[in-house]
Amino acid sequence: MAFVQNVPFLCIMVSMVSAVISSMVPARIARWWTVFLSALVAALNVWLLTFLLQTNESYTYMMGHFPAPWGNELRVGILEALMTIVFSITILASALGGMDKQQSQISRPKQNLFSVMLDLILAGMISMLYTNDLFTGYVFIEIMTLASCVLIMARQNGRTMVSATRYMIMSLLGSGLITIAITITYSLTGHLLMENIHESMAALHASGEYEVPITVVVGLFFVGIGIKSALFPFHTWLADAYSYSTPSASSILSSVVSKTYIFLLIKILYRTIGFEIIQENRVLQIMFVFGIVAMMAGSIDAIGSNDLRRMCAFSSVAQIGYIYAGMGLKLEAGFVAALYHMLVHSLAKSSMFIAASALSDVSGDSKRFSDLRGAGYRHKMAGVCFSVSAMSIVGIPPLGGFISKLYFGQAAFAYGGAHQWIMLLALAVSSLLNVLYFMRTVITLYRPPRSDFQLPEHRPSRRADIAMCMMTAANLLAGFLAQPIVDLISRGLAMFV
Amino acid sequence: MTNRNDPPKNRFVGWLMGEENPLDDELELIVSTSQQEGRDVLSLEEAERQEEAEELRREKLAIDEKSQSVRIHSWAKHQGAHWLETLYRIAAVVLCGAIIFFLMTTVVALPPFGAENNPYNNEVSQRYIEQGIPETGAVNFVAGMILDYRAFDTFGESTVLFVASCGVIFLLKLNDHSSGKPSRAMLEAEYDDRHHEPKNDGILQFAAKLLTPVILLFGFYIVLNGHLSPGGGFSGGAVMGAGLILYLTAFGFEDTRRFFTYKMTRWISCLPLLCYAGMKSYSFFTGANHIPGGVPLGTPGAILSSGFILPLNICVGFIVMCTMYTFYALFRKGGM
Amino acid sequence: MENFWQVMNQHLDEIVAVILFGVGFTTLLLHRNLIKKILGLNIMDTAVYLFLASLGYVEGRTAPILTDGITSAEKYINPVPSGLVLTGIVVSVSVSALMLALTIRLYRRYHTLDFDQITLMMKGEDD
Amino acid sequence: MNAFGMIVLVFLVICAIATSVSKNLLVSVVIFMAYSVLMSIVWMMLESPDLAITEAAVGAGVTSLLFFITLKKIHAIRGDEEEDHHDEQE
Repeated sequence: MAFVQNVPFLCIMVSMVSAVISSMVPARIARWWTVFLSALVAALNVWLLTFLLQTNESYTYMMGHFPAPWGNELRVGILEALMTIVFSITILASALGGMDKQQSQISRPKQNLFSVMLDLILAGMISMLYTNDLFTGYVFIEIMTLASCVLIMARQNGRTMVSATRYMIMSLLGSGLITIAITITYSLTGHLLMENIHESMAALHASGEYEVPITVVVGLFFVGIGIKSALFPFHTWLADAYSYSTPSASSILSSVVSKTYIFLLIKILYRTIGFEIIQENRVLQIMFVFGIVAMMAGSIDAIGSNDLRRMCAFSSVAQIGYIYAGMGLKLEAGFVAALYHMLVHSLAKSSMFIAASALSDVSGDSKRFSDLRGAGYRHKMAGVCFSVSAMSIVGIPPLGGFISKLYFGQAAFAYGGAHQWIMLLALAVSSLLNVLYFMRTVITLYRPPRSDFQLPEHRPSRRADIAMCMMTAANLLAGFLAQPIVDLISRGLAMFV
Repeated sequence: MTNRNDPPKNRFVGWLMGEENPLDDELELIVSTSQQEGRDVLSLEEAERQEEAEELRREKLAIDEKSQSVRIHSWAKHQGAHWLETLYRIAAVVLCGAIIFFLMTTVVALPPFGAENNPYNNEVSQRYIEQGIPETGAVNFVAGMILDYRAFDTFGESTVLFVASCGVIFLLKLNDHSSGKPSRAMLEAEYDDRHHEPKNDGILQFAAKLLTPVILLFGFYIVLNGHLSPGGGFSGGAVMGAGLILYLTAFGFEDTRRFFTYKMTRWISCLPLLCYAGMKSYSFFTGANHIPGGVPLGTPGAILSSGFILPLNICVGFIVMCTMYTFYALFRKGGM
Repeated sequence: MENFWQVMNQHLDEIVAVILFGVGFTTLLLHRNLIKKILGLNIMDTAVYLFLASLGYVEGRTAPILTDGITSAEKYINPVPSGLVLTGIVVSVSVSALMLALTIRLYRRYHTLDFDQITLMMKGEDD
Repeated sequence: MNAFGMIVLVFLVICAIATSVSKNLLVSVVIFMAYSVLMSIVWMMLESPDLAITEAAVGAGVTSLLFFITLKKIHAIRGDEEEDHHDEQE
């Protein structure tokens, strides 16, 4: 066994241990350690990815001395490594970009606990991406949920605490449903490891037994993870949570936490239950409908909001709708498009949230559109980064968002039938709505300020600038390198089964 | 197009330009001109008074606005959105009904309860039982399973406790002043605590004196015998935590503070977690790389047996004990 | 009717677990009082664990602790569900502790436990 | 399943519903405590002593303690002394 194959295990353990140590050290060290840690994780995973590309096969990693159906396992493939790289870079940028804000918004003795939570989110993210065991997935879902609750309420005012409570209530409903789904799966198959469940499920499917329970399991997983990742009718916790928490929290929540949940769902659907069973299942149709509705409703809510970060939050709802609609197409192409969209959106949203907080800083700490006029001139970098990310989400050609929409369209064409037209129509309308609200934002940012506007005192944050630039560059890169990335994703997905 | 209403196109352009309400600017304009006039004409004294009045007016306006919004909300609650709430309730009931219905149909279709040949009584559980003693050395198969076969889950579980304790500290811990003196909030909490909690209650103190050692001993017994009998780190730790809580309730913070300061509890809960992580990292790493672990398993049934399970149980026990005590102390007073 | 009783008898624990889950779920969704919500949450969790634990039970076997030196899988119940439920119980106590801490903070700020009222009051205040 | 088991299960459901509908929070929490104890009996009958001991210590013990102290903090349990007159403000 090559040493590089230990990378996932090392990443998980190092981030967990550093979470524990961070709770005992001064806040400044903990903050920089988080940044360093996420960079380290990204670098190690790049190493792992090159190794995997050479060998071109996935492998399993035993957590302990016992092989597959008995012990816990990690499973390492191209797709997981790619996702880990992107998400850890996102965490790096969010931790760096929100660092100055963190210092001013969180009371001093508790700042290192914030870094602890970031480390734990990193650990939970890596474990959920790499795990090969349903129950481990559940445990780390809980860790992520608790840690994100603390992230939301880190800035302790009334709104963040109320939204944290709402977030907890919704998430715990979701966890309850997921546990029941795991229980039923266990009672049908007698396994908790994904590959073994898949074998038993295939046998059950072939014999035609337990048809109702399997459908219910798929439905419960979908609803449970849908609640956690803020799919449309379950998104009520999201707006306040994203718009009032500190910028690193909202950036990480929207671009890492919800995406990791969705990746776990893809893993469950694609690898655990099995793609052939999923394709015959009704639940995916429902998922498609939910996705389409979310695309519309999120955009409409975004148009109706007068608050920059709230608008970004609702835009996230719409983008999560894209991902679910792509998965609901029941095609490999749809899953590829959804995964690529996840990557691009997480890059764009994190830079957008950081830029939004920088823009509101130069407008007297207000997020309202009427105060944001001319903010693009006052903070040029943030204005440019925000506009580029907005263009990416809207789908302006060379950028990533355009390409993901293209792939969604292609997948819909490949599916044919009524789905094709519904998907295309939804894509068109939703893009139009996206154009509307982002155009409004960009125009506002570059309008001359009101006559009585006085430039408020503020300290520009060099770190936030670096983070924004990094994410915008990554976003551009994801657009230019779209073909290789999509190739990687399809290779990873082929390895997945 | 009448003059009275803005033509919709304008309003749209206005929205696009980032104005929430097209009338906003006009209103502001009026206010600012009146201020301008006042400043120009009046003398210094008058201007001051004017400003004061202005300040008052603004405050009043703010209060009005606030009460206005509260009133609007309460109106929305009582009349406007009443049907919305009814709708929510109906939807919730329907959702619950649907979930129960689906689960019932599923449950009834599942393999029957308690039968021997159910799919989950397969080679997995068979190996846990039949190979459990030679492979883990634990007589309690559940302990062997959670602390050796599926140890990664259990490590995650201890981390959940750690996250929760950090979250509770984040929410409820009152900050010390940087100068080392207790802050106002802390003094108030202290007063509140003294006022509401039992103080020098003879019966309670006698009972606590009698019971606390027994409870702690019992909890530690459960922890130490985790691999031999039912129980283990979690239950034993909770029992020990309960014993400490009883002592705290009877004798107050003055007594417990001699040993359980905030720093101390943090150390007692973090160090075992680190030990846990170290031990498990060792066994994960050796296991995955097919290096023999080299931990002696001992004689099954003896207290010093089953490799890492005993030290792991002790670690977990301390983590759980400290976490429970931390929860209670923070809930009660926001400090130790 | 006979069929019904047979089904009931075969799945009694599971059915009770589903009923409890329903009770907990309804409490969590419908009660406005935060403490009640947390109680409902706990009931919901324990219901799921009852369901899970009932999977392990096999008629006529004993607890999975070595007795009389017999190491045959025929003698003991399935230890897997017990292990999973142990994990679950700890997760649920951590979650309720965090939720209760949130409740205390919200009460200190708004002097009420009614979550709807708290939401309204929150909307009334500025940032 | 024997008669005793059935009775315990029925009581479990009754306790859950009573916890949900009772008007007084303190009563709810006490019933919830009873519910936890019953649950640990059920687990004992399902031959899982590990779970029974954990539920008795954690569910009936520590969780209920946390509920009680919370109720005390939010003044849902009133002592026989005078009303508290200083509310902690953020």
